[in-house]
Amino acid sequence: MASLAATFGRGAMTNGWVDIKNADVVLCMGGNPAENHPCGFKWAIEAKKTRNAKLISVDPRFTRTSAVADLYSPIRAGTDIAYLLGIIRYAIETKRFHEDYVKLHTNAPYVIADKFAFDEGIFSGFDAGKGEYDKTAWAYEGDPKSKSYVVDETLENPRCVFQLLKKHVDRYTPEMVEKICGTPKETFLKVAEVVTSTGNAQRVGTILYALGWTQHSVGVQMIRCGAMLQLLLGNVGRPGGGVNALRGHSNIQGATDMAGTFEILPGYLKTPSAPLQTLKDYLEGATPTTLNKQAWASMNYWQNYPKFMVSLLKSAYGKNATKENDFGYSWLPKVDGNYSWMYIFDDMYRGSSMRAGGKEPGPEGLVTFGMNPVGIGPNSKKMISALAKLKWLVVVENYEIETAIFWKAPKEYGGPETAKIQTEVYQLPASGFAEKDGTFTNSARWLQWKWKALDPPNGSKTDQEILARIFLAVRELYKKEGGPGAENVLNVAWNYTNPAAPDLGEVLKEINGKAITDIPDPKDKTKLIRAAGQQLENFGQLQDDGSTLCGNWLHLGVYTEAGNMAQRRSPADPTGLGMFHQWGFSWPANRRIMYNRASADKDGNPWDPTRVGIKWNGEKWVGDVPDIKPDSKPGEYGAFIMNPEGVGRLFAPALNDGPFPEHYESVEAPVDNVLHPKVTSSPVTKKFSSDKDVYGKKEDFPIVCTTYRLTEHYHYWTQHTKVLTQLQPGFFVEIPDVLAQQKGIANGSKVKVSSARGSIEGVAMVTKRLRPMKVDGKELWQIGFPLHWGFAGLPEHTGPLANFLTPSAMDPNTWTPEFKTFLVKLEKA
Amino acid sequence: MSVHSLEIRRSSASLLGGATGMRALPDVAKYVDTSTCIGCKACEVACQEWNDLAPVATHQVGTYQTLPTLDAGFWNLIRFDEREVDGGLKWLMRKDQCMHCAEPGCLEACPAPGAIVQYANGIVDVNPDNCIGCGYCETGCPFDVPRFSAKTGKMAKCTLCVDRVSVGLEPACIKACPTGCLHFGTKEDMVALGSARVAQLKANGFPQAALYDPQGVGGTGVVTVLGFGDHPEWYGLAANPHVPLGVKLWKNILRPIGLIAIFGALIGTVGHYFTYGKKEYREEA
Amino acid sequence: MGLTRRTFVKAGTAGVGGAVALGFDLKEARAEMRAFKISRTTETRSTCPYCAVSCGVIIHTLGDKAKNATPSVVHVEGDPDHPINRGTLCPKGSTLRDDINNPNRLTSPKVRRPGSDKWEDISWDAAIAGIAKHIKETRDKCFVEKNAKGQVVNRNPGMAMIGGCTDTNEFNFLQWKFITALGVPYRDSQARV
Amino acid sequence: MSVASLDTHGADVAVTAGRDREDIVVGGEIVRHRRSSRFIHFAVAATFIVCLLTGLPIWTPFFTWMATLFGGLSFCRWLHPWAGIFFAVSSLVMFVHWAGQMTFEPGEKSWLSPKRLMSYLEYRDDNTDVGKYNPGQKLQFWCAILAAVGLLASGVVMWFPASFPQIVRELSILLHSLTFILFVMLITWHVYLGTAAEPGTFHSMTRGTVTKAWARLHHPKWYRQVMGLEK
Repeated sequence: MASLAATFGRGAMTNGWVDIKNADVVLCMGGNPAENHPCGFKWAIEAKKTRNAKLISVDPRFTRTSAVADLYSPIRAGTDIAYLLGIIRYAIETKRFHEDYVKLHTNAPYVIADKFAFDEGIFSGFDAGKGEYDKTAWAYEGDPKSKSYVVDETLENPRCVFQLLKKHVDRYTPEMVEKICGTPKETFLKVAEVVTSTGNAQRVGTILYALGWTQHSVGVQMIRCGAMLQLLLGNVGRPGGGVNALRGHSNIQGATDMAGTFEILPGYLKTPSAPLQTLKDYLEGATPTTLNKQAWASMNYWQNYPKFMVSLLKSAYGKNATKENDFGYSWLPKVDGNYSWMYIFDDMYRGSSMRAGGKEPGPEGLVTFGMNPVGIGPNSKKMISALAKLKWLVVVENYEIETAIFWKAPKEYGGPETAKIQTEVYQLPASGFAEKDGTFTNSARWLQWKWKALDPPNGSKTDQEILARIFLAVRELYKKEGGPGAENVLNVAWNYTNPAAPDLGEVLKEINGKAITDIPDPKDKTKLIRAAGQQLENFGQLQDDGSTLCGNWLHLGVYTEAGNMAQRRSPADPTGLGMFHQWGFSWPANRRIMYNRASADKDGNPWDPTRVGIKWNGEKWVGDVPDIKPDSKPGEYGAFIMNPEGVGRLFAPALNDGPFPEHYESVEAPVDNVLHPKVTSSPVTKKFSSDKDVYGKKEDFPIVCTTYRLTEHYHYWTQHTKVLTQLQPGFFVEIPDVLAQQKGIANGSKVKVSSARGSIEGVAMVTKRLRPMKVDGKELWQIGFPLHWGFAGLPEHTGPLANFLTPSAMDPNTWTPEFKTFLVKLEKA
Repeated sequence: MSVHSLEIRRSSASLLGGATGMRALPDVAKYVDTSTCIGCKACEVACQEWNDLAPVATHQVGTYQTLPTLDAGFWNLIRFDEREVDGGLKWLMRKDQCMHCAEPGCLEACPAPGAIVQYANGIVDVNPDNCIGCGYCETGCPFDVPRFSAKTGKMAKCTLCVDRVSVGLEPACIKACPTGCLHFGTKEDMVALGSARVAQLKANGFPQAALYDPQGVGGTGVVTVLGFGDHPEWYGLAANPHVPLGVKLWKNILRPIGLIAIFGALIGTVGHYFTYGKKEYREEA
Repeated sequence: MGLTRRTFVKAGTAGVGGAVALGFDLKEARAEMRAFKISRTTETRSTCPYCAVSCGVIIHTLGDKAKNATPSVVHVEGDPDHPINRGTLCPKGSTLRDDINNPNRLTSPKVRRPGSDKWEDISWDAAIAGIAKHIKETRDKCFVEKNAKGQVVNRNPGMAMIGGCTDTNEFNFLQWKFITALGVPYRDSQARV
Repeated sequence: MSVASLDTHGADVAVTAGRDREDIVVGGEIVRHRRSSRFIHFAVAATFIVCLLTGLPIWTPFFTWMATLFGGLSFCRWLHPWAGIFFAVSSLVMFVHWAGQMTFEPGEKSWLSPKRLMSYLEYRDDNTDVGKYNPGQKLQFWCAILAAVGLLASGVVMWFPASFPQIVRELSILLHSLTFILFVMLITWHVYLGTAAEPGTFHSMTRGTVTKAWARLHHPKWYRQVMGLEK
């Protein structure tokens, strides 16, 4: 999501599931939605049936999506950037892009300062010692007097983004794409032609992607390519367009919105880092300033950051948060460096980490709620060895999972002997979705309340009760015994009617926020915007003086005085475009298509009158909830209100691995980089150096391997459900038929797949759906296997953990592991 | 006596009977569009769930297909077929289940009165009360659908969710189908839907697309859109299915002739006795 | 007659005599049909817990929520009104009943003591107390009030917390308060992996 | 008849042994079927009748009413194949038991011509040289054995249709029917001739003996052999 945020301003699926039906072209790349999101995929089929839309599947494997696609293009795993930059080049070369849109809604006309350069696979600002870029080398050219951007509307300035992009992608000719990706040139050109057929006002195309893009060492830049392509084609903000990240868990979006990762607080506010010692420092650093004084000013919505933050602190610390004590800012834990997934387990395995130049302990205790790190994390061997170093582990789950029984993992996983593992493990029985109420946020940002159907089974408890009871018990200990930083524990507000099992409706009210004191209307002091105690209704009512409380500003509007909006269930859709404004609540502000201002031209008229996102009726914007000030005239603000410059970014100076994407090979590279052999993999990608972190070379492991989910299973959850294990009765490895023939492997026989980290065995599924690849003139093979097996499921469903073979390598922006491309060798077992 | 919405149009092994025609019902049908099927198997398990069928034993043999063929506990199976056509790869998937023929071979073959019935809306159903598990329907079916259940000693197959349909709901498989490649309605509507889809496919790279509604069995209650209509066998469908000749011969020729012959033999003995009487020893004169 | 019975049509009058002569039993033939099993279940609207499409599901529970009835889930089906799934469900969603009623569900807290090779049952109170003690001990031991540069950081690197993507927003918010209170810096979820 | 009244040589042995030997004279009668023969015959007959009565209601709804005899069609369906197995086993034993006596002798084939058969049925034939079994009876035997084989083979297929290809299933249904029809016609006449048409015959299958007069009438050559009048 980092790439979408860097490009558009927010990191989430831009459009909605039903909206896919409005597309003329649906590009499925980096995802296999038919397999993983069948019920959402129906809207792609709907577009096919009702609008004759073209469905394109670009995938290393011929998948279930490919089976119903109009066009299938093979691609070598991990080379999507070359492919997409090839399409961008094709669009520019053939002028098949939406020029009016590009000039109006993107930073294509913006001039970049001359510090930016690119040479031999390295952007300017690279610090080889640290392995990092100095991003200030990629800044916009600023007019020092007016403090504004330098813009060339003709797109002809050689330093403008458009010309730089043109130059950057010039190397990605169809021949080069074939050389890198192994895709036959004719197939690539057919795909490019259909995709760019939407580069105009009349037609719209969408991109559906998922973890097939995310989980690479260059995953963020892959998604960036998709986002850039969509900007170039003018498809962002329009019904039927967008870059649609299809998320894999029922509430992965909600958990992220609610600070599911270390680097953010609820509502994508930044986790304070150690140098930001006061709230003032923090807010200054976090609130972007507007540089733009052009006709197209930006709303720069993030300028409201202090309101969001102070209201959050009021929610966190309640009465204890006062203006005098910076609203409790100092109690918030501050970070030094990286505490994400790979570091959790690396520091756990090492027992310590270096932070701000000092050695600090690593985790000796782990609490996991509904998550199975042994299955999920790459390099299972390291995972298990890391867990074995813990003093204590708490697993809250509905089923017994691999993590809970890591201490009796099969020998081949390389953990210490059971008797030597000193970890105390608690396994607490939790409750399923049907046994509790509350909201999930779907991929399209819809918050929907679900009602409880029955009580948890005897002996188990709801997760919120388990969490609350642990919290209260710890708090009680601090009350009684005190301890370092005891006030941080005691000051957190936990004012629920039933603190031991908070009512989720009450929590949702807190998330939405309310007025603590009366809030007078600044325009008319005799009136109140909100009276004390009233639920807030919109962002505009938030204050930065501590008079409002809000658990997550993004969700503002979900629980107002009118009630719980997430419970709304009206199937009415007057737009006919599948927006359903009266169904649940969609953040932000019940907006169904983000950046919808871009669906209209400079005068506020929709690019396509049959697919109106919003339009200007002379007084205000109508249609979807406008993603702009509702009464701001066309021309007043830019369409991308979260970006300070107000436009979508073709050139994004925000990411850690370059303002433009560039093709790099995976960390375990099957070939040298054709473009710049000296810089094969991304220069800023992260690897680890413990004894368990081993990486394979192409000479020893010549086959490219990828991992994926199956539609019959859900992660490591359904391995306990017999009716589903019946549908996919055993772990298998998909092998191209020609390769199988060469190796004498028969369909249904046993094979062994090994990476530098270990080997696993499975049943060979010999198929034509994987084909031989010609990469840079050489033959290259790809195989793959699904990830739903493990050692904790039903006896008939036990099998190897797919992640036994995956490497500890990751993207430098999101620190997401590279599950999708690694090297193996294949043998008969 | 209960009054139900569904009369019986035909009943197996019944000399008499049939719908009164008092209430006219349109035929219903399932629509299966193989060109938009993703083989997700939602229909497979939706069927099992609705009908409370226990999971069956399966084995990984190197295919996505759950089972080689239908099973007494698995009435709905997606068949997968990988095939190269004109240099391009096709992964064909088709939902296999009872076709609910207008002229059902199973019903023809069934010797148990009322064990297989065809309701007034065209649904062909096995009535376990009357089924004797003889397996004749297995031979009678041109689509190899009915299966003998060792657990019940009866035959089992798709009921077209007659319990749902009779209260106004679509079958479970249809409802589940994520992509909408399955649809349910009157046969007339499904044929219209299918024809429109076939026309669309023909205009979009599938010149051989066709609607599979074989007339050899009087049409089926499952209307299937095939991208490669000239090759139904690629989808595991018979090119020209009909009630098996053997069953027809048995039922329509051999059985009546046999009855006449047996009674003829009986009558013959009586005639013989009347004519010639006993052959017995008489005292020699 | 039960609602589930279905009446065969009476034989036409013609030929009845002949049939009687042959010994046919002309009592009404009936077909016993399966009951429509969800005609009086209680319906609860929910959301599928698997992927992020958020299919609406209707959970059918036995009983009418009367005081004396314990509900159990007999069927789960797609919510036909839900704009996204419109009643459809994938194979996982279609089998949610078997997730809810799964015999492998955990139903009692367990602990595995250091070095042990087996689980022991433990009461909820003992489990919560044990966990709280661990958390406190670890936090007290590992708490970093100031980093090496002397900046106030108030963090507890001795502990990590993961998960939440399969649970509600409200749970996740409570979880954020939890880690904020305890100063846990090591925090991640499925959003990353 | 009392034992005391027996006077013929060996008769006491035959009687005390339950008429265990054939082709001997016991008083005024001749033992035609020893006990095992009768036992086997009726084993075949009984299993056949069970098959018949359980099969007919399955075969055609015309006979559905018959199922009541066995408690319903489902039970018929269950019983029929097992009865069939017993029928087939009995027939096998019968084959072993009688095959030796049932070989056609030279010249017997002409007996089977329609003309001679008709004259046989019209009680006009010259049966001077008919031995213990006339060629019609021998034919009956072989037909019964053939029928048993045919019914068994097709029956097994019909019992386990899932294990056989479609064409075999269809052929089996036809073969089972056809064999049954022909066989049941044959059996109808067999029973008729053995009871109503030829008094005394049935007694040979129950008590084992026939009168000398019966023997002389129906099987003169055998009579002469038994009486020692001809070698």
